[in-house]
Parts: sequence; C-alpha cells; structure tokens
Amino acid sequence: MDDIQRSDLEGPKIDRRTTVKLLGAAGIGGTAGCLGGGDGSGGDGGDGESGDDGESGDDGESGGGASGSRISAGWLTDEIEFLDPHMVDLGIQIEIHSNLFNGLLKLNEDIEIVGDAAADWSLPDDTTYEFELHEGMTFHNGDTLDAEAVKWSLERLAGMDTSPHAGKVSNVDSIEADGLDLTINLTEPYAPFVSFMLRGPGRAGTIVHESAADDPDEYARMPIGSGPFELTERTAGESLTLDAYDDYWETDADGNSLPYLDGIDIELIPEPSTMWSALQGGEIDYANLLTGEFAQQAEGTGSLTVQTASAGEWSGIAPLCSNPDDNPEMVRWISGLGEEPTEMWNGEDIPTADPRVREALAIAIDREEIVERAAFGYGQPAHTLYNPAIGWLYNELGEGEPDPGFYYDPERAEELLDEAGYTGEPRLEATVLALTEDERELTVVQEQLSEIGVEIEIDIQQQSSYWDNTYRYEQLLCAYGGASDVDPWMSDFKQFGYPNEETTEGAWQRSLWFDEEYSDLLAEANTTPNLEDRAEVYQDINEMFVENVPFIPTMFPLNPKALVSELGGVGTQAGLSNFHRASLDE
Amino acid sequence: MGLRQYLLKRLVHSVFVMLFVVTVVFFAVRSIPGDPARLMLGGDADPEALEALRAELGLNEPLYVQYFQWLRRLLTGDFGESIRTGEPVLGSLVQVAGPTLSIAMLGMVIALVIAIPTGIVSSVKRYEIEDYLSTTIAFFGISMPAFWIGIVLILVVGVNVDAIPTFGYTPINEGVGPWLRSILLPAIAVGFPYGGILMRMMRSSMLEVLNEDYMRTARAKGLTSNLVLFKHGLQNALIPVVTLAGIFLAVVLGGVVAVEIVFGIRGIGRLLIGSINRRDFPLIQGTVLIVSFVFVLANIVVDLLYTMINPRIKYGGGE
Amino acid sequence: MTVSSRFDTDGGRVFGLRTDLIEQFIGTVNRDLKAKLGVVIVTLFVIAAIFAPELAPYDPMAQDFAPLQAPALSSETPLGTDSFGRDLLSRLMYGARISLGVGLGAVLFGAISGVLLGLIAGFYGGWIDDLLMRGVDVMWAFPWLLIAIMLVAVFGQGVWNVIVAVGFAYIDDFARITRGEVLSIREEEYVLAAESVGLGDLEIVFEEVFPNTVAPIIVQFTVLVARAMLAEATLSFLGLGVKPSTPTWGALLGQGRDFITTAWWISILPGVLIMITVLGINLFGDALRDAFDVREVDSE
Amino acid sequence: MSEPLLDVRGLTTSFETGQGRLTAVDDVSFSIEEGEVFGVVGESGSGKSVTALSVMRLLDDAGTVEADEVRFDGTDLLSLSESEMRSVRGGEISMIFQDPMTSLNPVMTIGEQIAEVVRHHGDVGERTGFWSEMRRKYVTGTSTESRSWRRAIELLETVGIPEPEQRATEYPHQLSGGMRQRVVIAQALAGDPSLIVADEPTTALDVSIEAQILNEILELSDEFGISVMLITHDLGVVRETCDRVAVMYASEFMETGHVDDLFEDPHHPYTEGLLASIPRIDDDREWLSVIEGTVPDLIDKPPGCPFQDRCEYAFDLCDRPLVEYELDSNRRARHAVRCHRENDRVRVDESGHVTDVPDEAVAALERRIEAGDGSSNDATVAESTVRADGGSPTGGFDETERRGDRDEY
Repeated sequence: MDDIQRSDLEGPKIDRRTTVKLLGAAGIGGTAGCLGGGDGSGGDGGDGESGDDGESGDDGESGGGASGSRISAGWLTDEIEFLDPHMVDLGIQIEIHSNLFNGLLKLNEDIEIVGDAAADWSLPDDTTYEFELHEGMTFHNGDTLDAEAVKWSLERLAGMDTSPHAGKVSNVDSIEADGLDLTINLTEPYAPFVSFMLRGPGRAGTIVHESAADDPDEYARMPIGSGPFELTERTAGESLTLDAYDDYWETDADGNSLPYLDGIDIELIPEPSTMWSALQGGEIDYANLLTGEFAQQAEGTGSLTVQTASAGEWSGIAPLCSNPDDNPEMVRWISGLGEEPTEMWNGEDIPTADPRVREALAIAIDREEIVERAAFGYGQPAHTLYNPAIGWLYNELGEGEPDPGFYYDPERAEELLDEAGYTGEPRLEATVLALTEDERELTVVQEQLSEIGVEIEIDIQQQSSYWDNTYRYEQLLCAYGGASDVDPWMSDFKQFGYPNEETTEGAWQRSLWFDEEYSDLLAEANTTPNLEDRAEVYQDINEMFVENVPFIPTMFPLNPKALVSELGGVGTQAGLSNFHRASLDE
Repeated sequence: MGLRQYLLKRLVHSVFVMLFVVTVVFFAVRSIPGDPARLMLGGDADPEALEALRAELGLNEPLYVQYFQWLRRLLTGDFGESIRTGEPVLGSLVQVAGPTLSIAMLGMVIALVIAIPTGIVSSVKRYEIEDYLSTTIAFFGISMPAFWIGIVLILVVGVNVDAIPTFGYTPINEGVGPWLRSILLPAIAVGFPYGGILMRMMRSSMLEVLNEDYMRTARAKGLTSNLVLFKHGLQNALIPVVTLAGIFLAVVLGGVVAVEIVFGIRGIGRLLIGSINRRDFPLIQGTVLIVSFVFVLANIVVDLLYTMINPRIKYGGGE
Repeated sequence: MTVSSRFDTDGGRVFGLRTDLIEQFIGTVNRDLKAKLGVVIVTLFVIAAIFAPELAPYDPMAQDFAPLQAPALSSETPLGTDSFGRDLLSRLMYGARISLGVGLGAVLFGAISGVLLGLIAGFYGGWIDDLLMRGVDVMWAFPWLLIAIMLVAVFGQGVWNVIVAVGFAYIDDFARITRGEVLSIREEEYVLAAESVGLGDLEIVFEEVFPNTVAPIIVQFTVLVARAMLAEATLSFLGLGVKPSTPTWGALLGQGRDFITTAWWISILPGVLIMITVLGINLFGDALRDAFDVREVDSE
Repeated sequence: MSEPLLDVRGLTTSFETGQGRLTAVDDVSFSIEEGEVFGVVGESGSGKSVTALSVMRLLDDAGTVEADEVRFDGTDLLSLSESEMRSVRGGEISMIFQDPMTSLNPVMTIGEQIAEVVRHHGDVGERTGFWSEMRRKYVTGTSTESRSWRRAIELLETVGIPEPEQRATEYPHQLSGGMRQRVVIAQALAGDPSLIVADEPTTALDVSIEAQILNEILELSDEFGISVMLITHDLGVVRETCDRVAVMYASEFMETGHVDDLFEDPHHPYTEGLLASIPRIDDDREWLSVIEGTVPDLIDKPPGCPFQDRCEYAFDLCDRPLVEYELDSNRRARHAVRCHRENDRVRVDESGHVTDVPDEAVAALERRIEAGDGSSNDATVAESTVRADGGSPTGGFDETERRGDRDEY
C-alpha cells in the first residue's frame, strides 16, 4: 500500500485516491463488488451512481440548474427522536441532519474528503489541525458561522456527558478561534480524527448552533443548523418539512446558488412494504432505504433507480465468551443496568467460552449464502470485522477475502466441536437474542448451523428489551452490529476493547471477551497516524480477532435507496441522502 | 332513573374502570424489561450517559412517587410529555386520534350501510339466491383478517386506481375528498369483517322478528310489505344488533391497528405499539387511557342507543 | 356475545355429557349441507395438522430449493417456495398444526378461566358476583393487543404467549355466558333438590350446574376458535406472534406480504387456508348452534 | 236471506314441510252473515287460526291456499291484487290476535299503532307513502295534532281506556294485559271494518277480565254493526257470545250450526265429547269425561274421518271420505254434520252406535263422493280434553314456520 503522507491529509481536498484508501470508496461509492452486476445496480445507468459516474465537475452536480420544486421522501423509521448531531447516533437521523448542518469536512459525491465549512486545512504537525473557514456562512437564524462558532460546538461536545460522541474529542487539548481561522491541538497523534470531523458519519465535527445550550430538548427537536435546508415543521412520528435555506452560502460550479430543490417533505414510514407501496403509488419520490426484497423488485421496474452504498455497516453474532459473574465489577459498569451480573452461569457449561466452539460457529456459516438468501444480494460477506467503508484497511486485509478470516468449512467446524467435546445430538443448543431486522439473516444462519448439529432458537425482541437483555448476558448468542463506521476505531474500540471507565473503551462489550493484549494493540493503532503503519498494527489485531473469535461477523449490508427516475443528483455516498444538488427533471 | 342521573352514574363508573386500567398499565409497563434511556441514547450509550439521562427523566424515583406525580398532573389535564420526543402526550394523542377514528367510523358506516340492508334482504329472501349470495360474502368477510384484506386491496385497487392512495392519511381539513380517498381502503379492510358479523346478526335477528305476532298484526292492518318490514320490523331487529355491535367495536379497533400499519397510517394503534416498543411510559399511559376511554364511551353510547330504540328498557337496564 | 340456550334442561341428562346433544348434532349434520361441509373441512385440516410430519414432503425448515419459485403442481415443490427456498406445502401443513393449536389453545384458556369465573360468580352471587363481574368489565376495556405486546416484551415471542394473549380477551365472553346460564339454571328444581339433600357446593356446581351450561359454551367455543385463528394471524403479522421461522399461517402470511407483487403465493395461500378453515369452523359452529338450539341473540 | 258477508267454499290450506305436505285446513266451507257472531271452536292445532289467515291471505309463501270461493261482500278475495287486498285487510276486515303483548309492536306508541290504521283506511287526508311513514316513524314522530292521532284517542276512549291522550303516547309494555287488548280492539275498529276476526282474543288474559273484553267486542260490534268471526277453544265463550258456531277438528269442520242446536243437540261424536268435558252446574257427574286417544298426524293425512280412531261409534264407513249431512233445525241457521252416522240409510241404536250399514247406504255415499259433494260445510270435532288454561300458542302454522328457521344462526 502506498504510504499516505501527512500532506495527503491536508486540504482543500483529500484526493480520491487517498480517500479511497482512507474510507474504502469501493464500499461507500457503491460499486460494491459482489452486488448483482458489477456496474452498480440500477437497471438504467443514468444517474444511478451519481457519485461514481461523477456527473460533472469535481462536486458532481446534476445538469438541472436551478429548478425549484419540492419532493417527497420516505424515511424507513417510525420516529426521528433527535436531530442534535451531538446526540444522534443512528444512520437514519444522520442522513437527515447531513442536510441541515455543515461539518468541518465532508465526503463529496466523488468520495473525496473535502472541506465543508472549511475551505482549506493543514497539519503543521501530527497533533495540530489548522482550518480556514469559508466566508459568509450563516446559521438558519442569521447568526454568523465563524471559527468561534465551531469552537463553541466542539467544546460543547467535549463537555457533554450524555453524548455518545464525546469520546471522539476527548484528546482535543485546546481549540483556538480567530475570525475564520480555527486551530485544534490534540494531546497525542490520533489517527481517526479526520474522519471524526466529517459531516455525517463523523458526527463529532458537525457544527451545532449555540442555541442548543439554551433548550437542549427543543434543539434536539427543531435544530438550527447552517445547511442547505432548514427544518421548518415536524409532526412527531409522521413527517418533517425541510425548506431550502435561501441564504445558503454554497454554489455550484456555474455560480447558481444551492440547493436546487425548494424543499423536501419527509414522511416517516416504518414498514418496508408500506415504503414500497408508497413508492410504487407515486406518493414518494425517494426512499431512503428499501429492504432487499423490494430493491430487487424496484430494479425490475423501469421507473425507479436503485442506488446502493455501504453505510459502514456490519452485522454478526456476539458469543458469550466468559461467565459474567467472573468479572462482576466490569460487567456491572458495562451493563449500566445498576444490577449485579447474572449468576445463572455459575457452575454451568458455557460452550461459547471455548474458542474452538466459537470458531466452529464462525466457519459453519456460509456468508455468500446469507448475502443471497437473506439480503437478496444487497450485501457483502463479512469474513472479518472491518467493513468496506474503511477502505485502507479493508483493502489491505485482502478486500473481499481477508487473510486470516472466517471461511465456510462445515467439516472443520464439526471437527472443532468434536475436539471441544460437543458430540451429542444436537451438539449444542443456544438462543440468539436479536432484533426484528436480524430475522432474515438469522433464519439462514439457523439452518446452516443445524447442518452441523447446532440448534439455535431465534429470540426476536423489541428494541427496548433487546438492549437491556444484551447486557444481561443470559443468552449464549446475541445478534449485533454497527453502522456508519468509517474508521476501525468505531467498530472495535468500545466493542472489544478491555473495559476502561476513563476512556470508555470496552463500554459496549457484548461478548465479555477481555484481553489486555488486544487492547494494547488497539491503543497502538489509534495513535499511529501513518496509515501504512496503522494497517500493519491492524494485521496483528485481525489475527488476534480471528484466532479468538470474540465476534462472528456475517455480512456487510448495502443499503439500497430508490429514486424516481426524474430525480437526480442525490448524494448517497456512505449511505447518506444528501439533497444539496438534487433536482427534478421536468 | 333520569337520563342525567344515569349518565352521571355511568361516567363515575367509567372513570373508575379507566383509572384501574391505567394503574395496571402504569406498573405493568414499568415492570417489563426495557429502558427508555438506553433507547434514546441509541442503544450503545455509555453507562454514565445513561445514568444522567435516567435521573433527568425522573426514572430513578420510586415507582409510587412517579405514579402519584403522574396522577396529580393528570388531574389538571396534563398527560405529561413523551420521553422519546419531548412532545406533549395530549398533542400526539389528538394527532393520531384523527386517522384512527376516521377509519373506524367510516369502517363502521360501510359495515352498517352494507350489512343492514343485505341482512334484511337475506332474511326476507331466505333460501333464495340473494340470501345465498349475501351470506356467502358475509362468511368470507368473517373469515379473513382485516389486514389481509388491506393487503389484497392495495394489490388490486391501489396499484390500479391512481385516485386511491395506498399509503398515508390526509386530514379532513385538507379537503373532504382527499380525506375520504385516503381512508377508503383501510376503512373497507376494517369494515368488511365487521360487516360480515353484523350482516349475520341482522339476518338472524330479522328472521326472528319476521315470525313475531306484531309483524302479522302489521300485515293484517293492510300495510305494504316494505312498511311492515321497515316501520315495524327494523327497529325491533336492530335491538340485539346494537348491543352486539358495541361489543364488536373491540374487534374493529383491534383490526384498525394492523390495518394502520399496512397502509402506513400513523394512528392510535401504531402509536401504542411504537410507544410500548420504545418504553415511552407517559405515551403508553396516555394511549391506553384514550383507548379505554373510547371503549367505555362506546359502551355508554351503545347503552343509550339501546335504551332509545328499545322503549322497554329503562336506563341502567332491567325492564 | 350473549348466547342463551333454549334447552329443555330436564330431559335425558347424564352426568357430565349429554348424549342427546351428540345425537342432535349428528342429526343436523345429516340434514344440512353446510353443516356437512363444515365438518368435512374441519376434519380434513385437523388430520393434516396431526399427521403433518408424516404427510409433509419435506422438512419445513430446510432451505433446499431456489427461493420464490411459483407453484407448479408437476414440480418438486407443488405449492412453490418461500423467500428462503423452503417448501411452501410442507410449511403450510406444519402451519396448520400451530395455527389450529393456537386457536384451540387460546380459546381453551379463555374458556377454562371464564367458565370458572362465571360458575363462581353465578353460583355464589352477592359480592363475589359483583366483584368478579366488575373485574370482567375492566378486562373488556383493556386492549388485548396491549396484553399481547407486554407478554412478548417480557417473555419474547412464542406460542404460549399468543395463546395467553388471545385467550385473555375471551375470558369475559365465557364468564358472562356461564354466569347467565348458571343464574337461570340454579333456580331449577334439580339444583334446589341437590341442595336440599346436602350436596356440597363443588359437587353441585360440577355435577348439576356445569353440564347444563355446556351447550352454549360449546357453540361459543367454535365461534371463538375461528376468531382466535384470525387474532393469531394478526399478532404474527405485527411481529408479536410465534418465534420466527415457526411456520404458522399467520406468520407465513406476514412474511409473504413483502413479496405480494412478485410472489403472491406466499401470502395468498396461507390467507386462503385461514379463510377456508375459519369458514369450516364457522359452518361447524352454525351446525352445533342449530343442533343445540342456541341463539346468538338474547331476545327478551 | 241476503247474500252472506263472507262466504267461504272448499278452503284448503297446506304447507310443504321437510316431512311431507301438512294439510292445515281441509276442505272447509262456511259463511258469515252481516251482524252475526260466528264462532270457530276447536283445540289448538286444529287449524282455526290458519283458516282465518287463509281468508286474509296472510300466510307467507310456505302456505298454499286453494278454495272454490272466498267471497267477501260480493268480491272474490282470492282474485284481488295484493294492493287491493291490502285495502281489505285492516279496513273491511280487521283482526284481533290472541296475545296483546306480542301482537302489539313493542317499540311503537299505541297511539301510532292505531293512527296508522286510520291513515291507511280512513279518509283523513294524511300521506301514507313509504317515506312519509318512515319519516313519521324515525324522524318526526306522529303529530298529536293530526286527525289520525285524534281519531286514535277517540277510539281509545271508545274501548274504555282512561286518560286516552296520555295512554296514546305510551308503549304496550306500560299497559296491563286487559288494557292492551282494548288497544288491540281499538286498532281493529280503526279501519271501520264490517268484519272482525278475533283469534282467541281472551286466551292470554286473566279470567277476571276475560268477560269484560268479550263484552267490549260484542257491544262494539253490535253498536257499529260489525260481524265477528270468533276463534276460540273455549266452549263456554262460544255459548255466551256466538250466534252460530263451527267445531273444527284436525283441520276439518266437523259440525256447524246455531249455537243452541249445537249445544242442545250435538250430532257429531267429537262435539259430544267436547260438550261432555265442560263442567256444568246441573251436571252431577263427578268426573268430567275425557276423549281417549290423540289427534292424527296432519302430514299426509289419510282420507276418511280424522276422528275415527278415537270415536266410540266408529264403523265401516269411517274410512270413506267425509261428506256433509244437513240436519233439521228449528232455527234459521243450517245445522250440518260430517259424520257418516247421519247417513239416512245407516241404522243407529239408542245409544248412538251403528247397528247396520246397508249396501244402499254405501252406494249413496259413493255417489255423493263421486259427485264431488264431499266439500260442503261440515263440522267434525275431537280431542281429549278442552284445555281450560288456554290454547297452545303454537298452531300448525306456527309450528311449520319455526321448524323452518331453525338453521338460521
């Protein structure tokens, strides 16, 4: 892998080559390898892959010019709880606030890291980031967006104890603001920092207006941002009205002001089939997510375009690796339930505590079949943890075929179970805790595992009980995953690190797999800014991961989005739905 | 007992029923697993953040304290705020009541408009083609789940008739036409099974009435058969139907929930399921209160109606 | 639903079951074509359910075929496959088991609880009656869907939850009917006679009162089995039903919904089966109602 | 004698049932003169009510009515169109049914129940179209100012109901049994009829008010010159009220004649039996006599006398179809009997038993049968006991209907 120099990370644009390395544009951009048809997906090329095809110019815009009109968009959820970027952690919300806010940086439609609020930036040394902001930026209420405003935003995040992203700025030492110049000093080199500053998946770098401090609840509901659209109305559980912000500062290559659309009416639609019938019936022009079965059907119609992109998503099954009562302190902290850990496993056999069993399960799964049967091809097999959106690592580990990794080998799986002493009929019985969205995937897994004599029962729970129960550790297996992870830190630090209340490492441990050596390696990787060096550390991490199987990855889902064919210019990179340059052909 | 006195008594009784229901729900939903704070913070929230939010939401108070706080606010007409969105619960309820009640009402109207005439025709033309036809259709109605009828309607009507939307709800203040169109298919889905039940009841009740002596008297007076049927028979035949129609309101409401989901309409059913899934306690309590209020109210209305069409009954039952 | 019997309560009563009921039923079936149809349908599905393991061509869980194959009577999978490539015919046959089982189980649960409540309330009267019947009133105002959701929240999905959740809603039906019957029967001479010879309460209830309430209860039972099957379908559709991959008709129907435009058979076939079964049960119930001369309508 | 008001010849009514054809009225003939009270007496199920309903054409499709003639006031009722028939019903001929509780509509005020008859048959100039009536019923209510309503109140007053204005607004359940039957009478008078068919008008009432109601009917009919066809099972009532009477048994008229002829000189064994079962003050027998046996099945009824199985006088000819034998009467009314004992050539002993049936008797009978003369007015009678507690509410007619709707639910 080419070395990435520090200068490669500087503005005004990290070129595509580097970004591809950084973020795995292959996944993000949607050329997603194994997906039906290498040429992306849509039946009609056109603007099917607006990002990849590059439309025109470096910001890739649709030719429409300023054609004012409104569109109606379906969002696959029953509620958008928060739109305060510092609170938001769900892709479905990130997709909306990416239209309402600016970040310091962003991913453009050509999958390049470019400045968003920052016109340019540089790194005088490994721990200092100097940003130069655009002129004339204002928040939706007219307030000026300058370095001081960004400083306020970052400091607010650092001081929040309820934000899931506070940890991302925990090693910011100091911030200096002077007019349009912003300087951020880190306490130590911190590799993922640039990706944290991205609008959208980075979350942390999204610029929040100071009114957020006055009434946080109201801000979370009706935030004031600086993006091309402002939220003017919302009905809980039903709809959000986004109107074009007239004083938005950004223009297209021809100097036309953005956005082209007058507004977006977002309908919240919790049912995939309803989304599909709304799309078919012409009631919506855009669906932010179609499930595989409908995406397949949409591709069959002539009037719809399907765009897919990896949203940095991964899924799999977390096996219980140790008795929760063996480490009560840590488990109590992780669970956050205020309860003593369960004692149900005391004196009981925990089959998944044996790495051989975990490996057997991991290699008894045929990931290609899961992609085909459960996701209708809209996904990529996950032979290890790191998803295609983390391109530099995904590619370095061997792209779609990481080495080492988990590969389908049922004979070996049965041997391993024999070795571990599970020879009965069935060899093993286990319950897997899961959410509704895991149902298809687990149905296939269930059948595959039963081939090697492992019978699993799928326990689908509502979100609320699921989250509590995952931290009760009463089941051997738990379906689990993540999304919007554009840096390995996002996938492994809190999930598999050694629990540490100070740094929040290991705070989300589902597997109760505690390994300090692994934790040391993660720390080393995080402070290694040089991507090549970092990738090398990750080679070791990956080896440990595959050897110990703290997690059984199954699939990297791709998120199909559907557009009516008149609609073009929607930026769906990294699973986003950016309407900055979207327009309707009349 | 006078009407006012009777109503007062029924209302007081209803208040106790509702209070009981809601109290059970209050403690029941808090005793099931699931933490609203965790859901708000996106599942993978950090333990400290969780603790802070729980304290902020008052979830760390003892249950009985929470209960009485809630009750006190309820007495002043304050349903509290949704944990999840921070919106006032009452506002959300008013908002979702529109679509659900619209669908349920139109569904009932469709059911009644179809069931009562066909029930009558079927009883008058017993064992003739009209009877076989309508009883067969009624049988189909009672043999299909409402949501499935909805699915089939979407398939058959929605996709082929552009004027009829297959998704969403248009409030009535945006025009009666669009409103009607938006709830037509869901209302049919809800109304068809209900109509089937009603039609069968109407038929058997009318058959019984047809054999009554007073019907013979009416014919002996030289009235036309239509007058005999509708002037003398209808009201008598409706008496048992009205009682049962009220009871089956529960069936209708149950059906509406699934139908709302099929048609992507945010009504009481979806709100209820959503709020329970999200452990949005104030919202659950508010919704259950409203649902039981509707049930209780419907019960009173049915009783009044029953008293109205059956002069033999005094308020409060008994002859 | 109010049901009352117009039985002659003093004819040919044997302890426990009344043989004349069975005779009357057979009589009705012989006379009435609809009743025959009902009996045939119910019998057919019960047999299919009981012998599903022997009759089904494949393992209902095995994902051995190409997904979404249309029904073709000559092919390996005559009724097509679902989206995982499972044989639909086998799944439907196993589905009959659980769907019928849940329907029966739920009503049985409601019947046992309700009949007990009704017997106690009706037999003892007074404050016990008041208390129990007020309780039943409250149950009526309690949305059963809420109970289903909460049960699923606590225990997760599963057959037993569905049975309890659906059955719960029927307790009040049975309680009311039983109480009504008991109130009218308990003044009958033979009950008074039983009391006068010093039989205990329990003996009177079970040996004298209960057998005479059987007819309207059986009729109500069949009506509700049909409704319980529909309720199971609704719950499964809402994701509040049985565990995933358990084949029940309701669950199959729900799963098929997403493919309704591309693979109609997945949801239409179970829908049709539900319809036919419910139809059969209703016809069967109508025949019982005729045979036992039970009126749906409680006239003055 | 002028033409009778109602003249019925050879009326036969039958119902198709699952088990076969049920003959509810078998070849019945009778006539009613103007101003006359004509009684039809018989036990329940004998076909009395069906006879009346057949004349009124009030049987539904299940019943088949055949007759040589049903002439009312010179008009053949059977040939009238349905709408012409409607103006007869409730107008020219009105009916009083057995149980005032069930024959009054429970959900209509009694005022309206009477007023609607006035509207339909009187000349009050109020609209009687379907929608007018529906509006009146479900929307506006009946105007208390309307002529029909005021007439209803007058009628209530006529039948002796106190506070008629108040009562008119009440519902049937609010009145006592006797009051209700007065309402029914008022209702029957409302159309200004020339014939009232009273079907067991007092059976459902207390014995104490029975007499009042009967008197009311008789006085009013007398006052307005209305003929009455009184259907009853109660011989006492017949004796008190009727001018002429027919005795009906198993769907046939066994004996018809003036009430005095019948009571003093009964010729049919059934009539005899019936009379013997009435307690009489001058009767010194301790036990009332009872006719042994049961009524024959009316389904696929065999020819011959239906009473033969129970008749102590039964003889060879009883298997033959019945014909009518006219007897001498010292009164103006015919006295006719359908019993072959009355055949001139049949010899009967003192006790009434047949001693000899000469061949010419048989031959004469055969000739009459062939001549189709079997179909005259005859009365046969029968039954074990005359029930003192009132007739059974279910006649053959009701039975059939009920059997028909068993499979409704």
